[in-house]
Amino acid sequence: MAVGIVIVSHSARLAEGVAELAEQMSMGEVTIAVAGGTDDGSIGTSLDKVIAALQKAANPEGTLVLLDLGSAVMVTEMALEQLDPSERQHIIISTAPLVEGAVLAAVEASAGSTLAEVAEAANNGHEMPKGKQA
Amino acid sequence: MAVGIVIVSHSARLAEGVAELAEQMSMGEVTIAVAGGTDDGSIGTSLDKVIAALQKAANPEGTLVLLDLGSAVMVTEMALEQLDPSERQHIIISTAPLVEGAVLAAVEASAGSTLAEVAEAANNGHEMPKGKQA
Amino acid sequence: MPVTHEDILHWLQQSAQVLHEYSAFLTQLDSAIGDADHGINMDRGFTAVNAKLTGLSDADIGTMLKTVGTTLVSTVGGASGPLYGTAFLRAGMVSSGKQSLETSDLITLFDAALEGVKVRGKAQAGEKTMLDALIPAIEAGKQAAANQLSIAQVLQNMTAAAEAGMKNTIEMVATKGRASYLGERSVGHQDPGATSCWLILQAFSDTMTPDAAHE
Amino acid sequence: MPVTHEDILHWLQQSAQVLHEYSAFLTQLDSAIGDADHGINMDRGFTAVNAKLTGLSDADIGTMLKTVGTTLVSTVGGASGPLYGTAFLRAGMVSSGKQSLETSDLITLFDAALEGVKVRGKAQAGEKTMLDALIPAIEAGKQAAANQLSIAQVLQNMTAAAEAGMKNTIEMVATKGRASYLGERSVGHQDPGATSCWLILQAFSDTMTPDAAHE
Ligand SMILES: Nc1ncnc2c1ncn2[C@@H]1O[C@H](COP(=O)(O)OP(=O)(O)O)[C@@H](O)[C@H]1O
Ligand SMILES: Nc1ncnc2c1ncn2[C@@H]1O[C@H](COP(=O)(O)OP(=O)(O)O)[C@@H](O)[C@H]1O
Ligand SMILES: [Mg+2]
Ligand SMILES: [Mg+2]
Ligand SMILES: [Mg+2]
Ligand SMILES: [Mg+2]
Repeated sequence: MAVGIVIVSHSARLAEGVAELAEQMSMGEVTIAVAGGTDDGSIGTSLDKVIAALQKAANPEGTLVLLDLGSAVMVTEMALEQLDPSERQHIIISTAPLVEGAVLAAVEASAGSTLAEVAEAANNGHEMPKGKQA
Repeated sequence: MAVGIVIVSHSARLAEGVAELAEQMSMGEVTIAVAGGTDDGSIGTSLDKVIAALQKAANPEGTLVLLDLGSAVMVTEMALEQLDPSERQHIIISTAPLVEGAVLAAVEASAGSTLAEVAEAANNGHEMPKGKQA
Repeated sequence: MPVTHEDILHWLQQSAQVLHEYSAFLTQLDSAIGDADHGINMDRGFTAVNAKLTGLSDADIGTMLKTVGTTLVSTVGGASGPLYGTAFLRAGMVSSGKQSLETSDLITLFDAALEGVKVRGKAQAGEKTMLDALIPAIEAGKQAAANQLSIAQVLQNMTAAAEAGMKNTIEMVATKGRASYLGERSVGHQDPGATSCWLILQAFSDTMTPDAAHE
Repeated sequence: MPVTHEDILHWLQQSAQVLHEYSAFLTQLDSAIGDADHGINMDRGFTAVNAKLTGLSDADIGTMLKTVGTTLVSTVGGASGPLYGTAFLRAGMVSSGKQSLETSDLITLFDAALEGVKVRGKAQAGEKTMLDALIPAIEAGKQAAANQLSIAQVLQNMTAAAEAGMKNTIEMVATKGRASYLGERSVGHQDPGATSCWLILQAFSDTMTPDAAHE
């Protein structure tokens, strides 16, 4: 099994779009679960959606959580606190840029890499060439 | 007028989600135009959509273009080549991470900053605190 | 006179009402340095809390406050959800089984709430957040308690200190939350979260000072 | 015998047909090191080109190639759109007004196309892209031209060199485009863009070598 990926965003469309882009590079080999928007569909984060996404992506290899903005960290940490410590230790909250990190994480996860490797790959999203270097 | 922002993404939902998130921070003071997906609605980029978005965002203060992946640079450059050189010189293609850069660019643009300042603010998206530092 | 179970109920109802009334104001403050939703968030959260309160008339104070916490976390949708949510959850934990609170219980409760906000948001005093209302409020509360003042007076002093702290946020540079994206430009604007914190404390104080309510 | 206007028309039709036939194969190559759409992209683009060709029976070669370029750019949707689009646009510019092409015109045309791909993609030889088929093809074409070979033979040599170049991409590490996200893991897989480049050259060669077509 491949490391799972969870996308936490304040916008449902954004979360789904990131997942759609990342899935293109992982061809169904990686579970990419999304938690976007509030329960009533407005812009914000939802504890229940984050918990559900973590459960959907849960697997023995671990899960990398990518976030859009800093404030999404808090709801994600609350979700983690509701899990068993044994589950929690297989989950890393990424500091990578959301879109770029998710695409690189999906590539790395689909190659069967470890959680630590997937987390490191996501952080390479900072150096993803755009503009002059592309 | 505020510097305009154009979001170029391979996914229509992603582009709209980024715009929705950025607009929250700029309160309608900044034109944020999107070019997401291909003309037939599949995943990819569209020259026509990029040109249309550049036209929608065009204004005397200039425009910052943010992209999801490196390959979006090519279609964006082709779009720029179709503009008057006088218009083109007021447009910068950002190397910033898409989501984080767009939010910071929207904040900066809504404060009435120059194009160079908005481009610099977007690049601070690399340091947007997530995880432990949040 | 200790704070009773009914007082807590009344305080929470009063908070819901005040946050509803001030919703537009809080959102306006958030529109200057955030995403223009703090009033909407707090109103939505406390409306949900209010709806739960009727089912809690038999619960102890700890259970009530924990329910407030979980309700806020699941309904608010913004940073203030996990922050106030954790505050009420921690306050509930240290009030477990209690039907009334003495001054010392109240200080314990607020200390736990403060600790919760700090743990959740990893912020400290001076970062232009709700902490800048809450921290001086608790300091004033401890001072008042040390001076043997009545619970009503303790809460009045806390509210006054929260209000002063809230006003001090105007001159601060935000370094946490969305307002930090504005950097130096956040100066000159009052923090929405510090403002809602003051309103919630004022609701408590009003509850315990019946004559002065809506003075 | 020079390349005529009709030959170009036939080449483009033949390219559309071959890219349609190889669509699944190209997509499969792209699924290993990209996003599994190169065949879909090229098929969509050349289907649109094919539809435009009927309206171009009176146009000169330059106009035809420029139309191919703009059509690819507006329909392909992937990196190959701007890349092949710019290649055909530049090829069209240096063939403006021409009704037929001698060997030297053909070399000029390919040099312009190559320059277009380089300018657009900012890549060079050895980065595991379509350039790794195109660059050796043009070198072989120049060699064949210097040796006074027929146009059919020039194109056959170009196609053979493109095929060899395409196979060489298997051992390369991708450093441009989506395949670069795989880093070292891109080794062992043939580049889809180099493969479509070879197919398009082969279609040209087949067009100019009627007996050998679909040998
Ligand atoms: N890390 C933090 N620590 C403490 N308080 C914070 C932190 N981040 C934000 N806040 C408070 O939350 C308030 C914003 O709440 P709200 O608008 O509901 O959330 P959001 O910023 O997600 O839209 C701020 O005014 C500030 O007082
Ligand atoms: N910068 C570049 N320069 C030259 N060729 C490139 C470049 N980037 C990608 N390519 C070529 O494009 C091909 C991929 O095309 P395609 O799958 O249609 O686009 P996308 O990668 O956007 O899905 C690659 O196999 C490679 O040959
Ligand atoms: Mg807000
Ligand atoms: Mg918000
Ligand atoms: Mg592709
Ligand atoms: Mg593609």
